[in-house]
Amino acid sequence: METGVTILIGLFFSVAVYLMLSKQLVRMLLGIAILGNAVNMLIFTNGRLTREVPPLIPEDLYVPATATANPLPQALVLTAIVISFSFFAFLLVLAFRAYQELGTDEVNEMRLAEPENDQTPPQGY
Amino acid sequence: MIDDTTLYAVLAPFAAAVIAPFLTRWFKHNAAWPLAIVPALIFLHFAGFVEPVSRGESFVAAMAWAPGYGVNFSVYVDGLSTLFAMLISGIGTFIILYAGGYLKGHPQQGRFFSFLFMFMGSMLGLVLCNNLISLFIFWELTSITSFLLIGFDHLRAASRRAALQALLVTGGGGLALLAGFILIISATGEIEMSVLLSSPDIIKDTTLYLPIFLLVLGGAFTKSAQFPFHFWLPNAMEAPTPVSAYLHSATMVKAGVYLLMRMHPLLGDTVLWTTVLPLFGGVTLLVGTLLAVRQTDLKLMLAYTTVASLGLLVMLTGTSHEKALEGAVLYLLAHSLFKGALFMVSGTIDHEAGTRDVTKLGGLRSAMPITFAAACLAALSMAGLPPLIGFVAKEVLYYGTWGWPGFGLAVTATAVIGNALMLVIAAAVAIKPFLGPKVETPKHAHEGPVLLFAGPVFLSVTGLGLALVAHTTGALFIGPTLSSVAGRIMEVDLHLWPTKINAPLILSLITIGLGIALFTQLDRLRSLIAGALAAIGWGPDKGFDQVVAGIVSFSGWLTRLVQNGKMQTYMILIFGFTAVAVLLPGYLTGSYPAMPKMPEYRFYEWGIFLIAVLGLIAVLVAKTRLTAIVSLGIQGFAVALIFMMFGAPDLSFTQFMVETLSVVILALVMTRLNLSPSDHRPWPAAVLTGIVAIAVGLGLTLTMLAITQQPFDSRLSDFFAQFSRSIAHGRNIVNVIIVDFRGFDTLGEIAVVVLAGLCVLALIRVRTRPDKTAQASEQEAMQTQQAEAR
Amino acid sequence: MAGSSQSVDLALAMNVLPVPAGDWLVVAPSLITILGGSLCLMLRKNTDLQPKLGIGFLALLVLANVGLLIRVLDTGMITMVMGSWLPPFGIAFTVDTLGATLSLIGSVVAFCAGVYGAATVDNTGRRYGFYPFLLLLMTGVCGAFLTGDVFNLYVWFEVLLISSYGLLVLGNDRIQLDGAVKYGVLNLVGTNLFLIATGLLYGIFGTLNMADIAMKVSDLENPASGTLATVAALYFLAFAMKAAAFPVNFWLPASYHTPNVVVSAVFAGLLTKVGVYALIRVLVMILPASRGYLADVISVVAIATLMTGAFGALAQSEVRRLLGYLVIAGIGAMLAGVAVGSVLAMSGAIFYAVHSIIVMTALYMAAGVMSMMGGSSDLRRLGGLYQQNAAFAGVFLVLGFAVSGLPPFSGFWPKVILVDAAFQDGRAWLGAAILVSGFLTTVAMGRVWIYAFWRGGPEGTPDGQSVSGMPGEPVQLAGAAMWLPLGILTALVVYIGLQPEWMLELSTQGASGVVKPFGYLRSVFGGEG
Amino acid sequence: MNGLFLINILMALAWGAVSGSFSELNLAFGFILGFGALYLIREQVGTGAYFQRVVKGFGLALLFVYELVLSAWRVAIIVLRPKIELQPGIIAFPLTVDRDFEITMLANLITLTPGTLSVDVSEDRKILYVHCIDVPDVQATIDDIKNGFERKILEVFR
Amino acid sequence: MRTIIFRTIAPYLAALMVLFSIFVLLRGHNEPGGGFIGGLIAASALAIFGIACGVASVRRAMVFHPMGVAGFGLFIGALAGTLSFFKNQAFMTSQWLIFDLFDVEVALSTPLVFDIGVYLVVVGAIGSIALALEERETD
Amino acid sequence: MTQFETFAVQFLDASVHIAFALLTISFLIIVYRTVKGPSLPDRVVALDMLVAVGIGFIAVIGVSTGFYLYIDIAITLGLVGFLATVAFARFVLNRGLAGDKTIMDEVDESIARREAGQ
Amino acid sequence: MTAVVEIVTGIMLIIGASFALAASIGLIRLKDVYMRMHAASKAGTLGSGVMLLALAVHAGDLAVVTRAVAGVVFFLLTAPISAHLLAKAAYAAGYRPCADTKEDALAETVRPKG
Ligand code: NA
Ligand code: NA
Repeated sequence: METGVTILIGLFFSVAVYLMLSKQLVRMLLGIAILGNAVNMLIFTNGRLTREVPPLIPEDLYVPATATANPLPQALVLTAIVISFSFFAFLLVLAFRAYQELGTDEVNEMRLAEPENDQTPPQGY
Repeated sequence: MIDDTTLYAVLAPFAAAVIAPFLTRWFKHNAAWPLAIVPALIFLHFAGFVEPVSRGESFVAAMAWAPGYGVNFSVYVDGLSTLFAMLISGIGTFIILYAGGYLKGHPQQGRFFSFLFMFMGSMLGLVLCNNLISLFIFWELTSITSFLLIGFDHLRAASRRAALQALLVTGGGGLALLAGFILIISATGEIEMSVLLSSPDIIKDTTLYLPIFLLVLGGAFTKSAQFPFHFWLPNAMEAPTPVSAYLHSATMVKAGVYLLMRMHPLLGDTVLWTTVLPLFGGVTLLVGTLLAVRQTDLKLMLAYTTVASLGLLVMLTGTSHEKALEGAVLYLLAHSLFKGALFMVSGTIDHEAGTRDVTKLGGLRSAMPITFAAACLAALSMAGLPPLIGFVAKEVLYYGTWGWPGFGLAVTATAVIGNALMLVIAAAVAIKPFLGPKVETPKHAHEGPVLLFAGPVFLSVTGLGLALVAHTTGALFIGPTLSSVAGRIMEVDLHLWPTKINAPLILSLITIGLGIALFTQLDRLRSLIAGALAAIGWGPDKGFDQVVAGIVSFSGWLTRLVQNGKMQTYMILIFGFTAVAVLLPGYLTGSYPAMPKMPEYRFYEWGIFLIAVLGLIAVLVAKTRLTAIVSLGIQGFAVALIFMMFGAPDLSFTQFMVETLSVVILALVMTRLNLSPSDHRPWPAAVLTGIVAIAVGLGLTLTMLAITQQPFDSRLSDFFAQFSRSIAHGRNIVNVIIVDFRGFDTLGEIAVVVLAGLCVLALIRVRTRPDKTAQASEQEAMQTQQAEAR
Repeated sequence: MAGSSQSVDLALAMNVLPVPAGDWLVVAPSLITILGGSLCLMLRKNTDLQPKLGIGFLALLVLANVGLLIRVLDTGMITMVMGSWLPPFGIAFTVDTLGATLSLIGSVVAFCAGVYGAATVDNTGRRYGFYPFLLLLMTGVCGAFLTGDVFNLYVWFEVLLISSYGLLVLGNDRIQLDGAVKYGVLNLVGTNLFLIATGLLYGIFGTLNMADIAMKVSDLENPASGTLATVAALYFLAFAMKAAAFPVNFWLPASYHTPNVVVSAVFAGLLTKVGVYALIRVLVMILPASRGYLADVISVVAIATLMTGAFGALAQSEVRRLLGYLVIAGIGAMLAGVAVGSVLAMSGAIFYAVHSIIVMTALYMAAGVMSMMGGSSDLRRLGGLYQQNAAFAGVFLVLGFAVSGLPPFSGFWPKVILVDAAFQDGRAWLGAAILVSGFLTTVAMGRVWIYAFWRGGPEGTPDGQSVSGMPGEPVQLAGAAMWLPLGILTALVVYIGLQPEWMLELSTQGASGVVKPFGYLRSVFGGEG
Repeated sequence: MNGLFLINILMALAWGAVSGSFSELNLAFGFILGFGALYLIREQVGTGAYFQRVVKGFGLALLFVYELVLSAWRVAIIVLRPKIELQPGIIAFPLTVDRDFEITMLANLITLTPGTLSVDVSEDRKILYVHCIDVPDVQATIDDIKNGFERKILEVFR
Repeated sequence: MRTIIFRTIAPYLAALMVLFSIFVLLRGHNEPGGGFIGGLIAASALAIFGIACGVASVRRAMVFHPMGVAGFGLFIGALAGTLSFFKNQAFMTSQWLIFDLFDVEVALSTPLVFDIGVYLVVVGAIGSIALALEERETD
Repeated sequence: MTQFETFAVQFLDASVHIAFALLTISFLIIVYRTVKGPSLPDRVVALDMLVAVGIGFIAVIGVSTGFYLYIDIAITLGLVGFLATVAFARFVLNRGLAGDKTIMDEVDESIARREAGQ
Repeated sequence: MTAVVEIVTGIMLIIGASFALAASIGLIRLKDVYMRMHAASKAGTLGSGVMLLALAVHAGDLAVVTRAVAGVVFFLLTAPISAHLLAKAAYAAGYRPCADTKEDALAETVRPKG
């Protein structure tokens, strides 16, 4: 059951990483978004997969009637989704502002904090 | 006999350091008088030990400091430490007075006093501490305080350089010493010097003797300015003369010698010891004297002879030969007295005549008779002429070197040449400025105030007095000290006048003859050496600058190499390491998963996977923003459907929402931020990054396969399923986990959401260029609110 | 309808014993900061109230942590499982000496930053959430130090990360945005690696409680095997990034010098240390076998970090960037402790962490004062500070010697302990590296001192003359708000240096707590531990 | 009238809250109760018209659905034809209705009816621009709409 | 986007979505849904409202600044967990008040309050982001 | 179980599969359109369609599994799908009015095609 | 009874899916974006609506039915809006309909940029 999803997750990771290795901030962000999904699916799959049956307790019972999908990873992923979404939103706006102020979305060209022609340290006493 | 007062005696100078500035503010330079009482009392305190110590007793007092790491503040009072303590406090007394006169009216005289006192306390601690770690702490404190004192005249680059140089050389040596001590501690399990000394072979027996020996030597040689670390000492003459007199002749530079003498029973008397020490000591002696001859500045001449004397001391200590050691102890005492005096004299001359250049000085004897007298006595002692302690010392040390079965001859020869040159310098320093015709000096010279000549007079007279009562000196000071150096009780029988014609006497006569001969040729000798040095053109001092400059520019190069400011490099490295982290351990432990069997999915599930893949590819090849955004949405939807497929309605619910909102926010943001049609990746970069990306994906897939092929422990989830409704009153187990079972995660998570919102607000609103519309509309909203309020 | 009608034995699922009120000190730090932070956020328009509120809550936080540490010291480790669910089912906060100590020191630093910020953060900064960010940053920091649940640890990491983003971009200068981009992306990668590792760990053991995992690991016949080794490697990488260890330290020098100096101060003090803490907690306590498996790697990384840090510092002419590299060097020293892994080594690492938290924060604050007095933070343009204000110069000198590990200041003791531990473990090179790095640091700080303080004025000032401020004309600082925190921290540096015993006890206790976690397990599971 | 509608919903919610069950049934019940409550105070609120409008509105809705089905069917037929022969066009439809609400209603209905799709309303609200997927005769289409939806809307809202 | 058609209908859609979001929030404990999802739906409603009728009107409608709402949500979320202190239980131990009203069982509980806190946080924060971006758009 | 009932069951099962098939095909077609474009509005329309099909998918899954709770997800998807379309429309409008490069290129292309009589 | 429900459900599903497919095909085959909108906004909406109702029918639970109806109503409300917004935006941005479009009343009111 897990095998196929696992391979798919691997693909997600590869694509995410490849995008994040781009010079362009925008592509990095796309990569980050995909990375988030990949990680979420990884956690989800590590809790093992059960087809279809959601972890809900029927009206008339106190415990699930049948074996349900593993609820814990779902809760964890839920948390992770919301967190990664928040970060994604922040980074997106950050990228936009950086682009506005620095006039480039090429990360290698963002050299204010570490200037290209960095002064050599002073000598003498 | 001993109690905590000894401990407080060590700490007293620090207290004095605190009050010194205030006293100086009130009494100006006369604060020297009350302040001098402190070292005087300390001197008296240790004087009280002389008699019992001379009976071979030794004392230990301790108070817990960091018992958790076996560190105590403990003192070990025996002959050696008593002698040093008395030198430090005794000479210290007169240095304080001298400083009072020398820096009269200086705006920061108070600060100077407290630095001096801090040093005094550190030095006392150094020579008295019984605990290796606390000994080291005081050792480093002397380096720190001397850093402050050398740099006292901080506006001059030369002072700054000298100070930093001293700090780095002695501090660097200090680190070696620390390593050595730690090795001793971990090798022997002992941390108290007295305990170690009680079983002298404890270190020699360990395999770590060699590293320990070398590291301790590193500490001692740098501190005591042994060649090739000698250069910092003459430069330290940038400091005000009281400092030179105190630190760089009488006390601090002797710390290394003290250490060697202290550890002689533990490390000494081995082939290594008796080869290395005499060698370095001898070289230092010759280099020091020769360089001294070349100088014309009084202080520098004295400084180089100090280097030489330290060399002599190390050489003698290196022989491990009783008589030579006795000579070393005697010479140590003598040197502290005459060198201290001479430094103060040179300072006085400088202070009164306005120059220290020997060639510009002459005929001051009438102007400064008392100083002249003191100078003469000190110089005679330095020259090793009777009836002064210097003479006694020379006799004994010749006796020792001559009788040493080791490289006796070589050492003796070195000593003779060295002493002869010492005589030359002594003459040049003490005779030249005072005798002969009067030379016009920048300032009109006359006798300085009592504060200035008290010190020299007392020290030189002491040098005479100790010689006259040579026997007592031997019994009270030299004997006990020698005992602690040799590591067993030694009787010493000193007399001023040689009883019979023997080798030492002859050697002394040779020394004197040679000395006089050289003095007549002084100028030629000077130009000769100068020429030689010019021919060499390089010295450790220049080397120091080159090393510092080298380190700095190397670090610049290195840093620009590893921190090249290119984000992409950073990312490639990080994911490269990620790939290693996920692939390598599995490989090394041979725990790759078994070949999985073909999973059984329904066709529409395959369809969903296919959509996900297509979405990914679409993002990868997207040429325009919107294509990218929409494709991103597609893979997100596919993920949501996968969640649904495997029974996670809440997840797919949230995923749908989040994906759409991400897409919306992207659309809102990307209106300005453009996506360049292709990410310009030259093919090598594309290949490299591609490999990294695939490696990461592959590694994680393998790891997950290996994990998911193992049985799963679902005890948590079972628990949640069991109690979700019966106790937590919720049928949606996931939601119950979120708000109850693991509600705390959620609390943190909503904090993240809030913060993200605030971050974005700050990002958009706080503008270098204020954003009209935003402010406007918010004001509008606020105004309407106020309106509603009314 | 809701299941209230069915009766179950609560004792099967929950801790039914009454919880002593004192145990609530365990959550007090998180609660105080969250409530305080949200309150400040609600009132963020009232810029005058912000500092009062913020500092007030930070003071409360310090008190709470003091109480917590005291309680831990006299009743032993405390565990509170949120929602009263039995461990390992609920989220457990398990407080040992290590956690409590770091939490306390961290909150002290944060308090100082709060006070310092009152002077240096303008109204815009307050309006856009300096104090909420600071308080919630502490939520993350304290939560990370106190939690006993791996996933919960991840959550706190995210909390402190996002608040650090906020603090970083608060000024919105161009350089800050540049720094924030790198800091942001690289750190996000770091936390994602952390999350991946946690997901895999969950996949292996099906549990998230640290004590539970530790037990299951110790039950394995081959505890360093395959997937677990991978997980450990991922954790190491993730936390090494958080801690800014070479060669994944890039984000730190790229960003730490860009924000408001008080922010840099907090970052330098806290963020990297949380990474080190996590490394200790996870690798040393939970996955000891894997730590041994990685020990050589870790010590190589430690040596490299010590060196890059020290050399990097030497390469800088901008004081704040220089300090950034010193932070890295310090991390190297702590990693050395992790590499050795003995009780002595861990105590050294913990002690060093405390020292580094205090001294780096203080140094950044001092750097702020320097640039205020000298009008620049570039060694070329600085000078004459010693004449301007001798007292401040003294403070800086003390901090400089402390960070170089010279006695008698706080940095000396952990250095000695770490070197000792390294030698005892037969890792002479590690010990040597610590000493050499300390020496290079001395060089770097010495240079700062002679340029900025002793030299009469900026580069090119004629020898023997002074440009700015004649002797005896001290320049006043911006009042107590800047002096007080600097004073407190410097006093701590000196006090710890002169009275190290209590810190030694704390760090030794903390160290044995993680190296031999029986007490920890017992605290979580009661007798069976 | 929007106000009334929202109030009605709010009452429904209030009911749901007190009755502790938000099952649709319960909410609908709450809505009806709210409706009755509003009816009682109709003088004070003064919108007697609201109620029969609601009734007529339902009629409109039915028509709406019917038209939707029809148009969907047409589209399906069109796109499934082997060869697509169409004369699309954007026509200007002169509006009689002038209230925002009515214009909106009309525009939406037009969009959901066969072959037409509202593109834009002119600034002066006199003209509605409609895209037709197949418009051999412009005027015919216009009349079609005029006699169809526009009149229905006028009936409902006037 | 200044178009009559959209502007006229958007408020109703927004109202409907808010209604639905509250519904999703309140049933979350028993069916899929809960604070996040509800909050996200409400936030989308705000976004639509903002796009159609302008941000200023949304701010007027909300009265409080979205971030203030979010802060309040966080505040009550944390506060909900402290109730158990007075019953000598651990932090976040759920407290239930279940009573009958017109023989309908009403269950008030701290988890519910907490979930409402979550809802407010998400509405406030995400809404604030959307509105802020929306405003920037118009420059 | 009567023959009619068994037939009904099989019929439903079959129609579920047919529906899945049809939807999957539509999905692929939409993805194709999304990637191919050629213009931004085309892609947005595609996304709108994608949401509709997604809703259908959910409905079918709901039927096939008998978990009706999926209906809420479907509704929500409808809500946010609308939001997305609105946002994109807005994107197209603003960018178009702002004379954005990529959009202008597409516009010129569309004009060119119109003049070329395609 | 259930049997009838199942058959009805099946039929509705197929109808809905077919409408969706038709709309998708329209997306490919129709010439310009404006015509494609016709397909999406009509067939698409109806398709998803019908399938949603199918689910409701199959559930046979009033709660589900009401929700489904609510959902469908919402789609019916939103579909024309999104179509309108998109068409307006596209035209205002300057996208021109295909050449077959003889009549273009908007041409003179909106001038293409570029
Ligand atoms: Na996501
Ligand atoms: Na959660």
